[in-house]
Amino acid sequence: MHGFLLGAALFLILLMALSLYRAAYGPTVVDRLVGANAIGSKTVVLLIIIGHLFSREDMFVDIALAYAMLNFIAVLAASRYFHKRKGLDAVEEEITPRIHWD
Amino acid sequence: MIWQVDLAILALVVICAIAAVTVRDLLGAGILFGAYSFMLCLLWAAMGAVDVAFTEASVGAGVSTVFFIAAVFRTTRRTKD
Amino acid sequence: MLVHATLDFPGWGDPNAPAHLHVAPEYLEQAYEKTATPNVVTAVLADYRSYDTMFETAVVFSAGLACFFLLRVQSRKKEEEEEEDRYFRHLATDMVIRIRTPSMHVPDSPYLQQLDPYWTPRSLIVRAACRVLTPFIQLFALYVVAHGHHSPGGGFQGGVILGASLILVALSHDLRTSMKMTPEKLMGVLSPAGVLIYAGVGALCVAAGHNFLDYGALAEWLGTAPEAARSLGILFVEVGVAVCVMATMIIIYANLSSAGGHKQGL
Amino acid sequence: MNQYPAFLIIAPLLAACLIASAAWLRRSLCFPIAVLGLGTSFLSSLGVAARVLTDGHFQYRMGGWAPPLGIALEVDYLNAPVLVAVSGAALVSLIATRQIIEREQGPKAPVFYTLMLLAVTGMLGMTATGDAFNLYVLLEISSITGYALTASGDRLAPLASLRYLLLGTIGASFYLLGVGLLYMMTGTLNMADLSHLLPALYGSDAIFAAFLLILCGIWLKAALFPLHAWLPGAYSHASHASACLLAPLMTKVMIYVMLRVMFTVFTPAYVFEQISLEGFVVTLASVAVVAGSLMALAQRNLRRMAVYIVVAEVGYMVGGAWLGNQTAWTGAILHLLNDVLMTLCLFLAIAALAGRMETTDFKNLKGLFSTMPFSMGALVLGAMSIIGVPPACGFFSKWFLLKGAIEAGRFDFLAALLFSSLINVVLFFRLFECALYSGDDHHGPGEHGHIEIHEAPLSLVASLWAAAAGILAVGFYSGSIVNNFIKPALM
Amino acid sequence: MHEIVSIRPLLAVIASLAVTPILLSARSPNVREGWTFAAGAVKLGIVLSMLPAVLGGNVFCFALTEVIPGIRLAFRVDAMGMLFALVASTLWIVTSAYSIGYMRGLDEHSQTRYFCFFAIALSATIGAAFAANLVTLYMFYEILSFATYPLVTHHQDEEAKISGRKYLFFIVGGSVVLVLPAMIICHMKAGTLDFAPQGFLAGHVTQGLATALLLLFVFGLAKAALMPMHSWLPAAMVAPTPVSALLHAVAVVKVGAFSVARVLTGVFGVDLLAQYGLGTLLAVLASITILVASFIALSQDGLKRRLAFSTIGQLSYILLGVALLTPKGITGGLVHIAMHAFGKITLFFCAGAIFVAAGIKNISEMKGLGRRMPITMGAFFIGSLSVIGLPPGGGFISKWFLALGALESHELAFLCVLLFSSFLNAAYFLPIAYNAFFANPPDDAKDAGIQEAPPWCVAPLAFTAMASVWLFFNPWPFLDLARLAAAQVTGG
Amino acid sequence: MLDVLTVLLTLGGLVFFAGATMGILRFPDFYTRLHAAGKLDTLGALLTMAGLAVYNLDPFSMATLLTSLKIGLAVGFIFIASPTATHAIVDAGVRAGLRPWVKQEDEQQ
Amino acid sequence: MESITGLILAKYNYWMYISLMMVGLYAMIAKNNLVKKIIGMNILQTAIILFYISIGAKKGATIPIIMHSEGHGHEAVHAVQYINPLPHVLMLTAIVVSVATLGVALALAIRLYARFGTLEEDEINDQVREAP
Amino acid sequence: MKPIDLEELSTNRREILQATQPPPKNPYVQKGLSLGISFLLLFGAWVLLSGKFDAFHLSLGAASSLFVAWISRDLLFPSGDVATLARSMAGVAAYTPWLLLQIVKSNIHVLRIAFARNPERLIHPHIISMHTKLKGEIPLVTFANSITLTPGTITIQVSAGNEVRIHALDYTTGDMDALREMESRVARAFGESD
Repeated sequence: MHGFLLGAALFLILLMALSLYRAAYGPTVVDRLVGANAIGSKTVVLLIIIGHLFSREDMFVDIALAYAMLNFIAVLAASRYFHKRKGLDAVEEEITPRIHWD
Repeated sequence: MIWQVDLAILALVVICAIAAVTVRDLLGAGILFGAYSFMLCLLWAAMGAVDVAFTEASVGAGVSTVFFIAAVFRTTRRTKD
Repeated sequence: MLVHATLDFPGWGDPNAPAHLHVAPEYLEQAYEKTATPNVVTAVLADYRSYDTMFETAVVFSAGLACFFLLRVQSRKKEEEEEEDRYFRHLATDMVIRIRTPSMHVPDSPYLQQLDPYWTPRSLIVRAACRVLTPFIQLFALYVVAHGHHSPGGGFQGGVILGASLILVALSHDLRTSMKMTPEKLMGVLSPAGVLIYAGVGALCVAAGHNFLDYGALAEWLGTAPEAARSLGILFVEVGVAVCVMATMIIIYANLSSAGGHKQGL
Repeated sequence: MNQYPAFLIIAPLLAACLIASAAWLRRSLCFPIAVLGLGTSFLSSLGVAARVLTDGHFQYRMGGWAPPLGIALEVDYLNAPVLVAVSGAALVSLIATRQIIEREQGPKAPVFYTLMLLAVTGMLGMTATGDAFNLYVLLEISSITGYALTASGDRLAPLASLRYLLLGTIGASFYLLGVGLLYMMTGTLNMADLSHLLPALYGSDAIFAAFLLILCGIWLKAALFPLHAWLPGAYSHASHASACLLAPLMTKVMIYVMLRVMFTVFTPAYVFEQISLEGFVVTLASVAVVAGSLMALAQRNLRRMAVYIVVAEVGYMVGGAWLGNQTAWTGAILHLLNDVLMTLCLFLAIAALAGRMETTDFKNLKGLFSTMPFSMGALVLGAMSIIGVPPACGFFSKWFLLKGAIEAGRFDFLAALLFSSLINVVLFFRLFECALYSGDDHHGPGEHGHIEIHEAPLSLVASLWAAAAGILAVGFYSGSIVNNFIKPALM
Repeated sequence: MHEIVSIRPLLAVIASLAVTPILLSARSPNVREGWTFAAGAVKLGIVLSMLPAVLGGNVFCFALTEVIPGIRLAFRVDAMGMLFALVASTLWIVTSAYSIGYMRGLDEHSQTRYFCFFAIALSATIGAAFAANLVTLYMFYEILSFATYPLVTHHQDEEAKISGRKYLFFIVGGSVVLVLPAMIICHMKAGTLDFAPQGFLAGHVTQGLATALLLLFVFGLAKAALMPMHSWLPAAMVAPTPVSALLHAVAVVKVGAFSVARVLTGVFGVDLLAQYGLGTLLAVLASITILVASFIALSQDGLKRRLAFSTIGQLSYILLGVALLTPKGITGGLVHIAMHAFGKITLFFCAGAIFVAAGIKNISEMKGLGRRMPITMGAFFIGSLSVIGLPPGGGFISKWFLALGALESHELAFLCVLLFSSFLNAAYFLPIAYNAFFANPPDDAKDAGIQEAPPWCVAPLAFTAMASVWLFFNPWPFLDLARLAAAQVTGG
Repeated sequence: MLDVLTVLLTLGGLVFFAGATMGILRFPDFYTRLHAAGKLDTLGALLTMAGLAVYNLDPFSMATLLTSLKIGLAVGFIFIASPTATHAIVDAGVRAGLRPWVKQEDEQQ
Repeated sequence: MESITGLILAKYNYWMYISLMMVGLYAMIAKNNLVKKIIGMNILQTAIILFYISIGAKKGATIPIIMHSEGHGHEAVHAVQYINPLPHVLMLTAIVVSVATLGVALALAIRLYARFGTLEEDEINDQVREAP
Repeated sequence: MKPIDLEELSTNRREILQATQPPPKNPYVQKGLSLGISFLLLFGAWVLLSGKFDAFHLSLGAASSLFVAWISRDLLFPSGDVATLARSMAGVAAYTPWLLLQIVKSNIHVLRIAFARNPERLIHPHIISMHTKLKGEIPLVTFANSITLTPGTITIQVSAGNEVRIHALDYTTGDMDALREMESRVARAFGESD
């Protein structure tokens, strides 16, 4: 069983690597976001598998739980970006109102 | 510690780091940085450092990526390199 | 040079590396006995090396302060009197009203909602989902703080999650809404208060006649054994850390996302 | 039980927190609390020094844990005077810059006080701690607050501050990495414990790498010459209030840390016998001294000039520490203390002058001796000390440094020191020339022409003179400082 | 010889720091100058109070704090220091009086600053005179350098600026680059820096090192204006005349010469110098300076510049005297400090008075001036006599002893130098006085209104001229002190 | 018995994960990729975690039951959060102005 | 040959931290964009965290949370069974510090952008040079 | 400055409706009830998380739950309608298995596409929009998320007038009938079917 879980973990890591390809080379930013999101969801599972591999899953579940909750904040923040800034390319320039401190 | 997992994730971490610094879009860099911290979390977990993994999880996913995106939002995505 | 030095390292994961033989065994073998805290990391963090951790909290506090200091735009007298276009939505009629007014006279009415110049609607789905999730995240954060002794986690992680949950509110609703929940003033007080709780516990120990941060001193006052007192002491300082970290994360986010204006967030 | 060491460090921290809370209630409370905090700290440091004088080295165990397990504050002959100097200088600079802070920061003044106090907390903690990792945390406190403080200045300050941040982080990371290597090889983080465990490992490359990394990190933070890139911008664009706090203290504390690492963690036996870097480092220090002086000479602005003088002074201390004999070490330590005072005096004077004019360009300084005699007087004293004129304290440390250089046979360092003294003369007399001459009319306003004395605020001038008096006092008593603190420290 | 521990040396030094009220009373010149006089009187009083004991062969000691382990800031009043202090404190009062006349006469600016630094300079001078060790000496030497800088550049014009820079470069540069290392080496070798009557370096150094140290000291103490390091002195002539007077006669150059003498006797010791033949070396250097300076002086037209080169030459007499290493020679050298002081200050006062009254700076314009300003030019004549070394000027005494010293050491070459240079001195001074009295003035209308300078100017110069003469007949305090000092340093 | 269940569930989950990744890599545009990523992943996580929860129950006790329930809680979270995140991303894509990929023939229609 | 392979395999964590560090340093030094530099700074810090955690790793050991039964009885703890907790403690602190630094750095970057309208260092330098 | 897009503004009509709803009859009771339910729910979650049943941890849990319930009283159950809440919970419980089945079924469909040799041949992305009768916020969100979870369809936007825009992967997944069924089930679960 240990071996099976290890194999599963390695397989998931392989999948993460493939998702990372999308995150790194995604033609648009939202593609990257998709990749990152996919990596995040695999991370949760992987954490629990690692917990099993250590035979201390009760300790790792908390981390996984935290991940399940927080992973989505980052994605949300990135998507919020597009609510206020249009454009997919980095050349977009919608000047923020300048604030002067002094 | 589980060295197989560890080794595999280490490779990913390095790739992710390189990707994060080379991508020509700061928002993308921020997102990749988030992914980078996911992997770090896994790495710490694989090495048995649960508390560190927890911290990395909460910080990486919860705040530092958000900070990055907020900062990019307030500045610009444009970058020359 | 680093590569060269690496050749001298003990092998990775070698149980007989010097790092594992000197202090670490003592921590592992004594921590539970002396502090009644099975999570050795927490025990070491908040008791053996609690002095470090206090300053770690202070680092967080100063970072929040630094962000506030660098970015916060505080309305000065002149600015307050300057007239500016402001948008309000009348909730009953769903009409947008433009009011030209100095900021000191911004109408504050339950029937009007102030909009930012860059206002965009929040997605209904996101908002509802976050509304349901947020309390559970917060509860989880508190759980993490309280159970730092037994499982991974502790004040810092809990504080960050707590802060993240409030950031989530800001993301899904509006910075202004979340600032109503967590007013700047309150956060500004809580952030140092966290450090104060930590240092205050330490000072209590001094008052009890022991060294700074020697929680064993609290045993008499709490009426427990020294080990339990240490465990409780750890809990107290973890609460301090959590309070400080939560407040600071919110301060940093609010300032970063609104570039100090506290009006329109991400 | 003696709780002074704890109060020494905790008082500013508590005060900082109280200010941050009180700021939302009553602004007027903030300054008194800050003074109270630093005052307590200063008094405690005096108490600590007194105890060191009677009992010698002693330890304060945080949390009651014995050192290799817990963290202990170690107070000995070396850091007791540094503690006094740091807390005293911080107190003076806080009182001095109150008006500047209130004027420049307006409603954010309490935040500024808080940051100042936290920075001081970090520096005091770094000086007192006996734990290598704890030092890193404290270093980060003072750095982060330092970044914020330097960012509050003119329009280029944020840029300078960001550069400072990036380089500072590299420095701190190097330090951390070095400590990690040490931990890996020995299994402990306590400095005293390390010094016991390290001799068995002196041949190891990893230890050597650790030493180099720690040194590089410290030098980056201390702005030794080729690594000084952040300093000029950071201190010349920062607000005067922050420059007055940071310039005298930050680099000095880092030099102290270097001494600590060289003497306590690694023993001189390792530093000077096992590895032979001293030739290189002293050359580097000589270059730093010369380059700093020359760059100072190239400036046309008083503040920028002072900043480069700081760079040169760092070279003095590093060189002195690496000459490798008792005399030179004495000189380095004494110069560290003196430099706190000298730089404090210099920057306070600059702040006083800058309060009355737009920039501190030389051309703006005309006739200042007449309009601001007290500030200029103190500036002259500071300058004398930097040049090395007895009885100002700078002379005596220079004496030891020179003597150490001769004893070590390092005539390049000797020449660099003498050269820089000469350059300092030129620097300051160029300045005094400007300030002495009223400029347009050669014979001035004459005997009965009225010259309005237009001094800086009283608190600033008073603090300035306190610093100047400190220079003289330390100068007069440098013999007893050497006898009572530095000699036992080097035993 | 008793060592009397007394605070009086310190009081003497800080007496002139009573100038602080000067700053506060900047608004009313009379009060300000009252303070100056009061401080001068107090100082002179303190110095005089120590005189009898010192003449009795006693030494006053006072130690301040320990600044470097083993080295204290300490004062030690022996005969040599007393001699110099006496000269300085006496002449300060006179110069102050003269300054008042001069400054008011020209309505100079920043007089408060002037008096302030003047007082500091005096303090430093006394301190140097009483210094018990090299560090203390160095300290006061440096303070003096910096305190005189504002005086030198008092005029604040371009010329003053340049001269000021030159002054600083030589004085401070010399002391920092040459003296400081030399001191450190001495400390390393001998372990102490306290002046000992017969020097403390003996037995600690080799000949080569001793020579190197000697050269470092002699050139480093550039105030002594030994030849290659002299060029600041003529440049410093831009200063107001009382300052020049102070510089030349009392404070700066004399401190240089005094310091050299002190170093030669207190650090090296006569025996050591004699043993390594260093005295001769120094004497040769001094002789060269004397002759060259005298020749240059001949060719100068500006009165003050001529005086300046004269000073360079005269200072070297002092050095020469000490370098002869015989009791008589040393006596002569030391007495020359006093005699030259009185003579040269008279000359400078005269130059200043002429400038105040007639606005003339150049010698060629002074023909016939003696008729309009008889007192001034008379005093000038007396001063010249003293400096040349002709009776009834006080300078004769010192020259006499110098000559005796040269004879005593069997160095006839130096005797020749003395005589020849005296001749040169006469050649560049006497024509001035002669022309002033006997040449016909150019018939320009412009100097028709010339008359004597204000009394504040004239009185001091008359006083110093008379003092010069009086010293010829009655040189007792100075001569006794010098003899005593010479006896102490030669161990006789 | 439990082990078999575990293996089956986990394998199923892994298949879905694999499908998600393939989808992310192979689908032509952002929206279609999101179909794969957002939901295949969710189901994959559900199955895998269910498998692990079952595995965890093996030496049955109160503690392991609680742990398994916690895993269930995590799944619940994922089930609320994942579609929301997917929606947020697609919203971002639309607002960013990304045009959906349309098949050639569909375009012609 | 075998020893070299062994060397590489036995210490691959250490090699990896070095390469991560180089990536971070490269980004901090060679990149022109300030936010990129900040990312590089963070990568540098994580490299060091990786190093520390690698120190703490121990073969065949479990996470440093003492396995204990309910109640207060517990069996003797054998240190060999548990991973070294100290590096974890240190790195918790280091992570906190790096977040704090990140916050301050980003705040500075925002201010710079508000002032100069760009995040490219060379463009900022140009502006500074034009109007000092 | 960009003027405000009025079209976007009107999408938030729902929020407006809520804000302008008449205040509940007895606000204190309502609030108290809402708080109580929140507290119970959270405390249950705490027990699940904590797994420790000694008095100390339970009291900590009670305090935490109370605290969270207090600070997020506006978030969880703003209405505080107990009966509706209980009914919808039961409804959701009944709805979930069906949803899971749907998810698995359609997931397999997408899986086939993903592993197909040429996925582009099999898909026909298009956007459909449908009008929904659902009124409450929670049901709407449940519906939207269910659509999203059923692969092949993603909710893009729920706009004013209950218009749901959906991105469908191909024609089979974007089947209107299936969506209608889902809608009615959601409506039933939340008691909105009439």
